[in-house]
This record gives sequence, structure tokens and C-alpha cells, in this order.
Amino acid sequence: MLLLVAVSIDSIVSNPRFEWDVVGDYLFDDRILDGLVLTLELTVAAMAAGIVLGVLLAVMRLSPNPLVAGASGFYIWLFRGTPVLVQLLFWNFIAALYPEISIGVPFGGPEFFSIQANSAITPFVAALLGLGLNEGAYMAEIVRAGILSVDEGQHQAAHSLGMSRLQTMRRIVLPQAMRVIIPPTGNETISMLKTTSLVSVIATAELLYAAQLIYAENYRTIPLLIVASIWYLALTTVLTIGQYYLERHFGRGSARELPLTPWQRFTRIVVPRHAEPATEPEASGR
Amino acid sequence: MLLLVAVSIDSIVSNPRFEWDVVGDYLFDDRILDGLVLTLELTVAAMAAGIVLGVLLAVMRLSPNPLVAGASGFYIWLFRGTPVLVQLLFWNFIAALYPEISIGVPFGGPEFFSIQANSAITPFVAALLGLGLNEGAYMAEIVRAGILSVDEGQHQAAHSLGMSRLQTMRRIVLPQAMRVIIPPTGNETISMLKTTSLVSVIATAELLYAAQLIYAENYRTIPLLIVASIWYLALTTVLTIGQYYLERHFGRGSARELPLTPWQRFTRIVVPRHAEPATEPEASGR
Amino acid sequence: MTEPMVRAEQVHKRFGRLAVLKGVSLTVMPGEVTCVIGPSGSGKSTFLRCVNHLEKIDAGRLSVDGQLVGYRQEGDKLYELREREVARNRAEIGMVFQHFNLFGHMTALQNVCAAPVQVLGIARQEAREHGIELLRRVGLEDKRDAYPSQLSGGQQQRVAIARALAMRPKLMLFDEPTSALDPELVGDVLAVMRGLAESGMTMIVVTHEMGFAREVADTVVFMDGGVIVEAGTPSELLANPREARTRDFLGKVL
Amino acid sequence: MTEPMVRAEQVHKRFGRLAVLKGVSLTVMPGEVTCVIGPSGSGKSTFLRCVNHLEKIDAGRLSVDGQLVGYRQEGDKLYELREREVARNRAEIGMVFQHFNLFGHMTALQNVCAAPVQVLGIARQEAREHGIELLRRVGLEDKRDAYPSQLSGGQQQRVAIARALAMRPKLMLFDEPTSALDPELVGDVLAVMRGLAESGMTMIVVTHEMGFAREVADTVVFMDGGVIVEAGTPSELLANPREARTRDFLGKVL
Amino acid sequence: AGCGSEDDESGGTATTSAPAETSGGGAAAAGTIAIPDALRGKGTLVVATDPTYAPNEFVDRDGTTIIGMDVDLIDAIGERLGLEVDVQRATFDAIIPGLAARRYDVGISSFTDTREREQTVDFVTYFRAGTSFYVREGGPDVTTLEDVCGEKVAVEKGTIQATDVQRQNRRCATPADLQVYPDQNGANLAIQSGRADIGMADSPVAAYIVKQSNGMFRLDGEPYGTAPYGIAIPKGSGLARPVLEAVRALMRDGTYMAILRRWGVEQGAIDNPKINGAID
Ligand SMILES: Nc1ncnc2c1ncn2[C@@H]1O[C@H](COP(=O)(O)OP(=O)(O)OP(=O)(O)O)[C@@H](O)[C@H]1O
Ligand SMILES: Nc1ncnc2c1ncn2[C@@H]1O[C@H](COP(=O)(O)OP(=O)(O)OP(=O)(O)O)[C@@H](O)[C@H]1O
Ligand SMILES: [Mg+2]
Ligand SMILES: [Mg+2]
Repeated sequence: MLLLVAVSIDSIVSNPRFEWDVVGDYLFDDRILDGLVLTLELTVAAMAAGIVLGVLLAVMRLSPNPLVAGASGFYIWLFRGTPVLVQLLFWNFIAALYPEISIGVPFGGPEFFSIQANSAITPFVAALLGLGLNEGAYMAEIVRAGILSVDEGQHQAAHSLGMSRLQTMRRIVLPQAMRVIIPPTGNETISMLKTTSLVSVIATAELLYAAQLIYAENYRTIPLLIVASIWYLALTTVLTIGQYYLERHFGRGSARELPLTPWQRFTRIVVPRHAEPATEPEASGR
Repeated sequence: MLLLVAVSIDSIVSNPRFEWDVVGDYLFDDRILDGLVLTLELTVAAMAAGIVLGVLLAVMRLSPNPLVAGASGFYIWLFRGTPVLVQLLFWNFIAALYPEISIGVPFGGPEFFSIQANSAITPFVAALLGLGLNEGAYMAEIVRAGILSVDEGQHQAAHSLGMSRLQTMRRIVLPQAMRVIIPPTGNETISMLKTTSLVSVIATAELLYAAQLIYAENYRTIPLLIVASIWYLALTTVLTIGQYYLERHFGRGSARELPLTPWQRFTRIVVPRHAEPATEPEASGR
Repeated sequence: MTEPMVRAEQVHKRFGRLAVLKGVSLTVMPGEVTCVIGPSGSGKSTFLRCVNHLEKIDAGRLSVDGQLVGYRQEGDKLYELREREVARNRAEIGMVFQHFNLFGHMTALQNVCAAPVQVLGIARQEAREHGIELLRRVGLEDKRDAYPSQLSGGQQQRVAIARALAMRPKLMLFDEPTSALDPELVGDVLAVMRGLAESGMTMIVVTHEMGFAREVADTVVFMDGGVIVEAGTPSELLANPREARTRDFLGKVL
Repeated sequence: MTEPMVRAEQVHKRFGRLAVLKGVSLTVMPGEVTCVIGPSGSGKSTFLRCVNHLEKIDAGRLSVDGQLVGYRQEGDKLYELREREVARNRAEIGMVFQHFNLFGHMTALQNVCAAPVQVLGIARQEAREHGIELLRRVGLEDKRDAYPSQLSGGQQQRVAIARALAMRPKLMLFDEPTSALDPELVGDVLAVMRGLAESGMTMIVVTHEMGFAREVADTVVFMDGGVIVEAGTPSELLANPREARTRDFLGKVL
Repeated sequence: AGCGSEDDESGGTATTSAPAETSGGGAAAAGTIAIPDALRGKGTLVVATDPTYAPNEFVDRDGTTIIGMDVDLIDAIGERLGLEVDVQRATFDAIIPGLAARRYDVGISSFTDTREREQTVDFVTYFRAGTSFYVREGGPDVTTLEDVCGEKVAVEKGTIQATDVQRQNRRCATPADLQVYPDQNGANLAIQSGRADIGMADSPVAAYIVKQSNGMFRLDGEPYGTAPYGIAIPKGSGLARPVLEAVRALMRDGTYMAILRRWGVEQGAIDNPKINGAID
């Protein structure tokens, strides 16, 4: 097993087709770094929008009011159902369809407010709209699954204490749903890092597109894709670690023992057993 | 609210830029339909592979054996961390890196088996490898969240009855985890419908790429993207309905009342209350 | 004449085709302690849940402290209350569940303080002090930072009682509050409840502690099959039941 | 001399820094019924879980039917058992939990039949018939198709007992099996357990039913603070406890 | 939208070659060509290009500037029209909808002018490209289009080569295995890995690819055929005629040839630009 890994690492490092020298040259290229920054900005902004929207849509979806639940269901259907590429193009070129965005009374009523679509919606705004609105639909399903995973008794206990539906959601249900919500949200965030590459259709050069632009010029496709992959892996590593600690945080009080953090595992080996840190027993559930 | 919807439907139908006649022309075009079939084949196959792999990886990830858990963690990190685009290119063009795939003893030992990479890995196989292996990493996280959502007492009760770890997973934990696993898996499936469009980088024409090839030729971008969107929406509708019934199925015995199916809601209105179907009371939880 | 605290008239409740309450009528005056006994499945829990409007009743009339539960009457018409109003009414009724239902992500003390802070808007520090005091009353001051999953069943139920008391409710509903407690602790908790009763708290207690019922209850009610079979003072009902079913049940229990 | 069914010698168990079992020694002979009593938090549940190898012990020796729990001895060395072997040993020990832990996605009958079919490989039809028979024994033949969430607490616990009996175990562990049952049903369940005891089943019962202990137990064990304070026949221990702590506890409970 | 009066200059009626009007008067000085008022007011010509097609349009080493033959030409055209030129990056999927949305005024991205495409946008032709073959070093030989029959051919989507091979396939005994990649890189990677054997691209692009390949690829056979490149302009925008005049002016004063020479693509020069000049 370890041999296998060693052999494959060897064959990757020594294979000339990977052109590791070129990888090194471009790893910190300005264009790549600019793309990286944009990727990060878009991911953070779109995920933030997606999560807020998702929580809202999920709560709506579970509402007893069929109109509210239906509206949310329709949104989820529509935005999950159409390709993000199309949504991005739509937001960017909404001007082709509606050259002016105006708010007013329809059917010839007065117009309150009107703006040129092209100037209101910059490519960055279009990218955010496209990615965020789309992500909201996916997050809604994830949050809904999380809410459903919390025991009905928790709702009832909260209600019997006089908490409103929203307070119950916010204070009681969602915090306990987090354990179930976090892993797929990690998936979504990591996906989003890469979905941002679709915004290249509206000419915003995030990480992958930056690499593509470079290899379009010099045809060093493989090393440049490796450069992009290295950066994506680095970002994923950071996110995975963040996810790990978030899961620990929201796992508090849950019915299973928390896994040790790598750091605790380390001290556990170095420091003798009976000298365990004082916080240890508190942290472990039944 | 309804007025708003009516107004926007009106403005969509009557807007000439959508070129609805062109949409009609291409909706059942052979190339589009072929692409649709390929999209379906790839989605079904890749999701099947991804789900099987994901369950395996999730169970491994929660294993008490640190080597097994670590191997699974590494896989998840690597495959979530690199863009699918790169993975697809890697599998399709592995020949550029390793013209021959051979199985044998490394470091000059005998070779047991050797094959031309290009003939072993057809573009379809490459697409499946790329999409399926990648999806496995995402599904692993979703399944893991599901498993964690099942009360620890369930494990213990099953263990005390002499069930092995695998039996417990298969018979007791996973069925109850399904409620939490299904919604994000629905997300993944619907995403996958669209992720298949990435296989265009290996010159395989699924739905969206088929549309792109057509508009690359005739420049009718908007109507052809509408054609693709209509098909995606149709597929999403089918999947959403399927998901709804799956959730109902796995929600049996859960702590909340099952929502009525649209059909039941219909009969509920038409048929007077005291003539409810005989199965009704069984279906509602406490 | 004072208004009754709880007045139920011909309350009906069904789940699908299963009728669980088939016309329950009961009046509880302020300061009264009513104990409800009855066999499993007789609808005791369901009735308590209706009083707290956790279930909607299908027919009949149910009011708490003069106010219809879940409805507002204007003239002859009934209007369904809005969620906010239902919540406000529930906040004045404490409930202790058979299955604890502690909030799993909060420590014992946080469980006790959450609702007073969130719902009543009491200052955090004040709620905390009151919470510690209540935990002491149920004998758990040293477990204040433990999560429910780290407590035994008995400990969990005591936290649940403290949590309900923290809202200073005008009516307390107990659904077998001692059924998961260790015998040696039952006494302590019953003492707390006795103290509550003496301080004038109106209480409906579903219980199988006949000793408690005999000593504390003003009225004992025997439910079976979704109806109240018999009601009376403890001495009447427990010592000289009129109905055969009651006699039968008591014969098994005592 | 027959081999004891359970032999515990100086069993220790700690959670983090909290020592829960501090040297528990106990021998249970085949066919014997041992009742364990003791205050909340004294480690009764933890001890049962160790016997069933749901928890690993930290020090001491624990064997069931002559086999070390979780280890295999070859010469002087102990080898940890593989998962499959641990599972096989567990299958021979029935356990009824304080909190039922019924499988939520299965009906009552499915709960009872699952393990016999999966673990013992009994034919589905046979398991079903046996399952129906067991449900009848706990008075729930009419609830066989109900899901746990549709059953009251009492009903759930009775299904859990039937589920454990379905494995035809050679040792049964009960963790407060009647604490969530209605008084009128406790008698029925205790009757089932009494029948079991008479049929020669070896049982360890954590309980607060002193009547049951007095009548059925061969040995009563009083635990407190992670150790066995006192053990003896029911008449010795319950009537004439030697230790002050035991007297104290019994004074509160009886 | 909707200055319908100018629709006459397009309308799919092909070759409205109009040398008559202004041809006599000498070099059109900067700013003397009449352009629509809206554009005049805006003062900027927004140009879309997909800069992944060196040497015609690609991104310079600084990562932001787009350079290439097309860019130099459109800069010069803008100067003739008295407009600032703002070249924006876009992928192919976005350019046509972007023109329709008037987000871009024109698109210049090595577009081949075809009859079918003229249904959607107007083209002003400005160049003529042949097709070159290139193969992996050690790969099969190819001299003419007939030789692709039975071979594995990689091309970029939307190129004239994709259409050419499709047409040729109807005449082949064993048709070629045509692989259409989303971009030229995909095609190159396919050839590099042996998944395809023959690459086809516009001559200047093919030459550039071979130069960049470090000896991995070589040009093979003779370039064939010619197809016009056109600047894509939304129908009804009133811009086709001014652009046409600007191109003519550039040809007259030698700027045009100078630009082509700078990029080494003077073989593709034309002398009679047209609105919608597709050849059948
Ligand atoms: N996994 C765990 N982690 C930390 N503490 C634990 C764990 N399990 C049990 N404890 C603690 O160990 C002590 C003994 O618990 P145990 O459940 O064995 O007591 P018990 O005698 O069964 O009590 P009860 O009658 O209340 O069920 C308690 O203080 C409990 O809080
Ligand atoms: N949501 C529900 N859906 C269907 N049946 C229900 C529901 N809730 C309760 N029941 C059924 O209603 C009957 C009465 O239940 P309830 O919990 O009120 O009884 P109880 O008197 O409290 O019994 P116990 O003493 O066992 O708790 C039971 O047969 C139960 O199975
Ligand atoms: Mg009840
Ligand atoms: Mg216990």
C-alpha cells in the first residue's frame, strides 16, 4: 500500500511530461495570483449569499402555509433546474431582454425608477447574482435535510416554552441541525471554488480561466492545469481544516465522543496519560 | 404576487429576442436528443458509481482504524480538491503522461500486463472515471453526515444484538440516515446533470455541448441555450418528483407526519373527510 | 365566582381514524392540583398536549385562564390565533415531558436560561442566577455545565423540570415527571412539586405516584379509552372508586 | 464445579478523568438472577455495558461463560478479539436498554425479527412467528405493524424486551427495564421476567422494583460510587443491610 | 432598441458591396465617417473577443492586455471612427448574446463569415484564412483534405475546419473520426496524447501552434481553401457600414498591410471588404 503510493509519487515526479519546471515558473505568476484572489472573493460572496438564501428558502419550504412553501419549491426547482452557465449569461445579458430595469406600475402605470441594465449589472454583480441565487437553491435542500434531522421533540419543547417558530428555528433547531448541514455545505463550498470558473463566460478571469488564458498563449496545458490544481488543493485543505473544527464546535453535546484534534492526538502521545489536559473530560460526550 | 408572475411570463413569451420559433425547431433536433441521452447515461452511471463509492468511503472514514480512515480522508481531499475539468482531462489524456498502462513489479521487475492507454480508456470511460471518482468524494461527505445524524443508541442496540459493524450500517443506520442523505444527494444528481457538460473537454457531446456545437455554427446562442434549459428543467422535474417519493418512503416511522402526496391532497378535497383511505392513519407518525 | 384556570368541554381529538380523546370535560380552578391517572394509551399525554396547544383539538371547547386555547372569540365567531399569540399563551404554561426533550446543544444551565432570556427578555445575568437557583432545587448545581448526553435519564428529567419552572408559569403540566427518576430522587422532586402546589401553583399532573396524588391532589381524574371515567377527591376516588374500570386499574397499581 | 456465567474481577472503567467503575467484582452462576440497585450515577448502566462489551474496560478481568469479554487468552497473553468474534459473543447476551433504542425505521415486529434473521440466519417465516409470539407475551400483538414513534413509552419498552428475547440469549441484561412502564403493565413484564428466571435464564437486572428483587433475585447487589458496597441474598441485604450507605439508600427507596 | 431606419444595410441580402458612394474622395480622415448618434455620444467602441486564439487574439504576458492581429485592426478601425476602443474578454458563448444585449458593439475573434451566421449578425469581412494541417512528430502524413478520411482529426468547435471535415466525411469511404473540442487546447492535447492524429486550424494559428510546441508538432501538407473572417456586428445597429468604410480606409493608407505584416499573416490580406461576404 505504502509502496504503491511511493511508486506513483515517484512516477509523477519523474515524468517529464508534467514539466515541473514550468509548474514552478507559473505557480506564483501574477495572473494566477490575481485569478486566485477573484476566485476567493467570488466563492466567499456567493456562498454567503447562498447560505442566507438557503436558510430562508428551507424555512419557507417547511412552512405550513402552502403558498409560501410552494413559492420556495418553485424557486428551488427553477434554479436547480437550469444550468449555471445559462443563469450567468442571463444576468450578464439581461439587457438583451430588458434593456431597462424599471420599477413601476405595470400595464402603462407610472414608472418610479428606471436604470440601464448594462450599467447596473457589472460582470462581477452578474457573477454574484448567478452563483449566489443558484447556490441558494442547493443550500435550501441541504438546510431542509438538516432541519428534518432534528427530533420533533425539540420543536415541541421549544414551543411549550413559548418560543415562536423563528426563535425555535434559530436558537434550538438550526444549531442542532448544523452537524448534518456542515458536511454537504463543505462540499458546496469546495464545488463553488471550481464553479466560479464558469464566470469566465462573462470574462472575469478567476483562477482556472487565468491558467487557460496562459496556456492559450503558450500551449503548456498540462503544467498550467497542475498549477491551478495545486492552488485548488491548497484552498480545499484550508476549507477541510475549517470544516473539521466547525464540526467539532457544533458537535458539542452530541451523543458521541468528539474525535481528538490532531493537536490533542499529538499531546496525547507526548504527554503521559494521567497528565491529560484538564479540559479533556468535559469535551467528550457519552 | 400572482400578477407579478403573470407579467413576467407575458414578457418572456412575447420578447422577440428569445426567438421561440428557433427554440421549437431545435427542441427535438437529433443532435440535441443524442446529447440528452448521453447526459442521462453519464448521470446515471456516474451517480451510481459515486453513491457506491461514497458509502464505502464514508464507512471507511468513520472506521476506528486510523489507516483506513486516513486513506479515505486522503481520497476525499484529493478528489474534492482538484477541478473535475482537470480530472476529466487527466483520464482522457493519461496517454500523454503514461502511454502504456502496465501492471508488474516496479523497479525493473517483470511486467505482467500492459495495454495502450488510449485503447483501454475510451472517452466514455474517461468521462465515467472522472465524474464517478469525483462524485464519490462528495457523496462520502454526504453519507458521513447522514450516518452521524443517527442516534448512537441505534448502533449500540444493534451491536448488543450481535450485529457486526457492516450489518449495523446496512440494516439499521443507513436506512435511517437516508432521510438526511436524500436531499443533498438530489442536489448532487441535479448538479451532475449539468456537470456532465464538462465532458465536452474530451470532445463528448452531451446535452449542453450539443447545443453549443449548434450555436457555434449558426450563432443562435439564446434560443439554443433555452432548448438546453428546457430539457434540464424537464429532467430536474422528474428527479424532484422521484426525490419526493423517496423521501416519503424513507420517512416512514419518523417522528413527524408525512406530508400528503399531491394525489392524496387531491382526493382529500374531492372525497369527503370521513371517507379517508384506510391506509391514512398508519402513515402518520406521532 | 373566580374564573377556572382550565376549562375543557367535550374535547375531541383524533389521529387519522384513531379517536384518542372522545369528549373530555374537566375544570381546574386556580391553585388546584389535579392528578390524572389511567392506563397506557388512554390519552393522558394527548390531553395535556391539547391544553398547551401543541395539538389542535377537533371538536369541543378548551380555555385556559378564561382565554380560548388557540382561538379568539369575538361575538359568536371564533378566529384562529396567530402564531405569535399562541406562543405568548404557551409561555405562561409550563410543561414537563415524558421524554425530557432537553436541548441537546446546550448545557443544563443554558437549557434552563434560554427561554426566559429569549421569550421573556429577562437579563442574561438575572436569568442565570435564577437558573442556578432552580438547578440547586432539583439537586443538580454541580451538573450545570454538563450536556444532556452526559447526564443520566434521571438527571435529564430534573433539568427539564427546572427549565419549565424558569418561565414562572401560571399553570404547570407534568407528563409522568417522575417515571424516569430513581426512587431515591423521586421524593426530592415530589417535594419541589409539593412546594409549588402550596405556593398556589395550578397544576395538572399525569402520574402513577399514588402517594403523591393522595397527599397533594385536590382532584384525581381517572381516564380510560379517551374519556374521563371518574373524577373526585383523592379519598373518594382512590379509596372508594364508583366505576368498575377504576377499581380494576387501582387494583393493579396499588 | 460449574463455571460461573459472569465473573468480574476488579473491573475499572473511566471516562476521561471521571472514574465510573473503581474495582467491581461480581460472580453470577448459571441460572442465577442478580439484581443491582444503587443511586443515580453509581455506575450500574456502565457496568452492564461493560459486560456486553459495549464499553472497553480499563483494568481488571471480565468473563462471560468462561470466555473473556473482548479478549482471547492464549497461554499468558491476551489478544484482542476481532470484531466478528465480539459480535458473535454479544449475540448470546440479550440487553434491554433504559432508553429502549428501538430501530425507528422498522415496525414493532420487524424490530423483533431483524436480528434473528440477520445474525442467526433463522428463516424469515420462523422468525416472524416467534416474533408474533413474543409480542403477544408482552401484550402488544395488536401493535405489531406500528412504528416506534407511534407507540407510547411503555409500549416501546415492551417491544425492546421482546426484541432481546428473540435472540434466545444465554444471559440477559436489563437496565431499568420497567422504569418507563405504566404501573399496571410493570406486573405483566415482571411476570415475563419471572418466567424467564424460572426457566433457568441467567439475568442481571438493574432495577428499582424492590418487590421483584426480593421475590426473584438470588443475589442483590448494592452499588454506590463505582464500587459494590454490599451483596447478599435479598432477605439479608434488603432486610438487614450491614453498611450505613445501604441502609440510607433503602430508607429512601422503600 | 429599434432605430429601424438602418435595417436596410443588412437583412441577409448578402454582398451589398457599395464601392460607389464615398470611394472617390481621398483618405477618410479620423472622425469623418458617419456613425450612429448613440455611439458618437458614448464615445467608446466596446469590443468583445475570446483571447484564446494566438496569434489572432490572446492575452499578453501582463495578464490583462489583449493583443493580436484582430486587436490591432479594431484599434485602427476605432481611430478611424473617432472612438475610444475598449476590448473586453468574453468566451464564445457570451459574445453573440452580448452583441444582442448591446453590451458589446462589435465582436472580433477570428469569426468566419458564413451564410448561416449572417442570419443572426452582420459581418464586415477583413481577412481570408486558409486551413493548415499539423500532426504529431512521427504521426501520419497528410497532404490534402481527402487524406483525413479514416483518420482521427481534432478541431475546435465553431471553426470552419469542423464544417469542412463534416462535409468531407460525406465523400469518404471510411469517414474521419472527428473530435470537436471546446477550445484549440483540447484539440492539441488530444493530438499530443495520441487520442487524435491530425490537427487542423487556420493557417496562422496552426503555424503558431507548431512554433510553440517545442518540436512536438509539425506542419504537414498544403494549406487549402480560404474563408473570410468577419467583424460581427449586431443587426440594426447602424454600425456595419461605418466599419466597412473604416476598413477600406485602412487598406487605402497602408495601415492594414502594416498590421498584417507585424503578425506575419500577410498571405491572408484581402482587398475588397464586404458586408456579409460569405462564400458558398
Ligand atoms: N460516555 C460518558 N462520558 C462521560 N461520562 C459518562 C459517560 N457515561 C456515563 N457517564 C457518567 O458516569 C456516571 C455513571 O453513569 P451510569 O449511567 O453508569 O449511572 P447509573 O448508575 O446507570 O445511573 P442512572 O440510574 O441515573 O441511570 C454518571 O455520572 C454519568 O454522568
Ligand atoms: N401522532 C400520533 N399519531 C397516531 N397515534 C398517536 C399519536 N399520538 C398518540 N397516538 C396514539 O394515541 C393513543 C394515546 O396516546 P397517549 O400518548 O396520549 O397515551 P398515554 O395515556 O399518555 O399513554 P402512556 O401512559 O403510555 O404515555 C396511543 O394509542 C398512541 O399510540
Ligand atoms: Mg403518555
Ligand atoms: Mg443507568
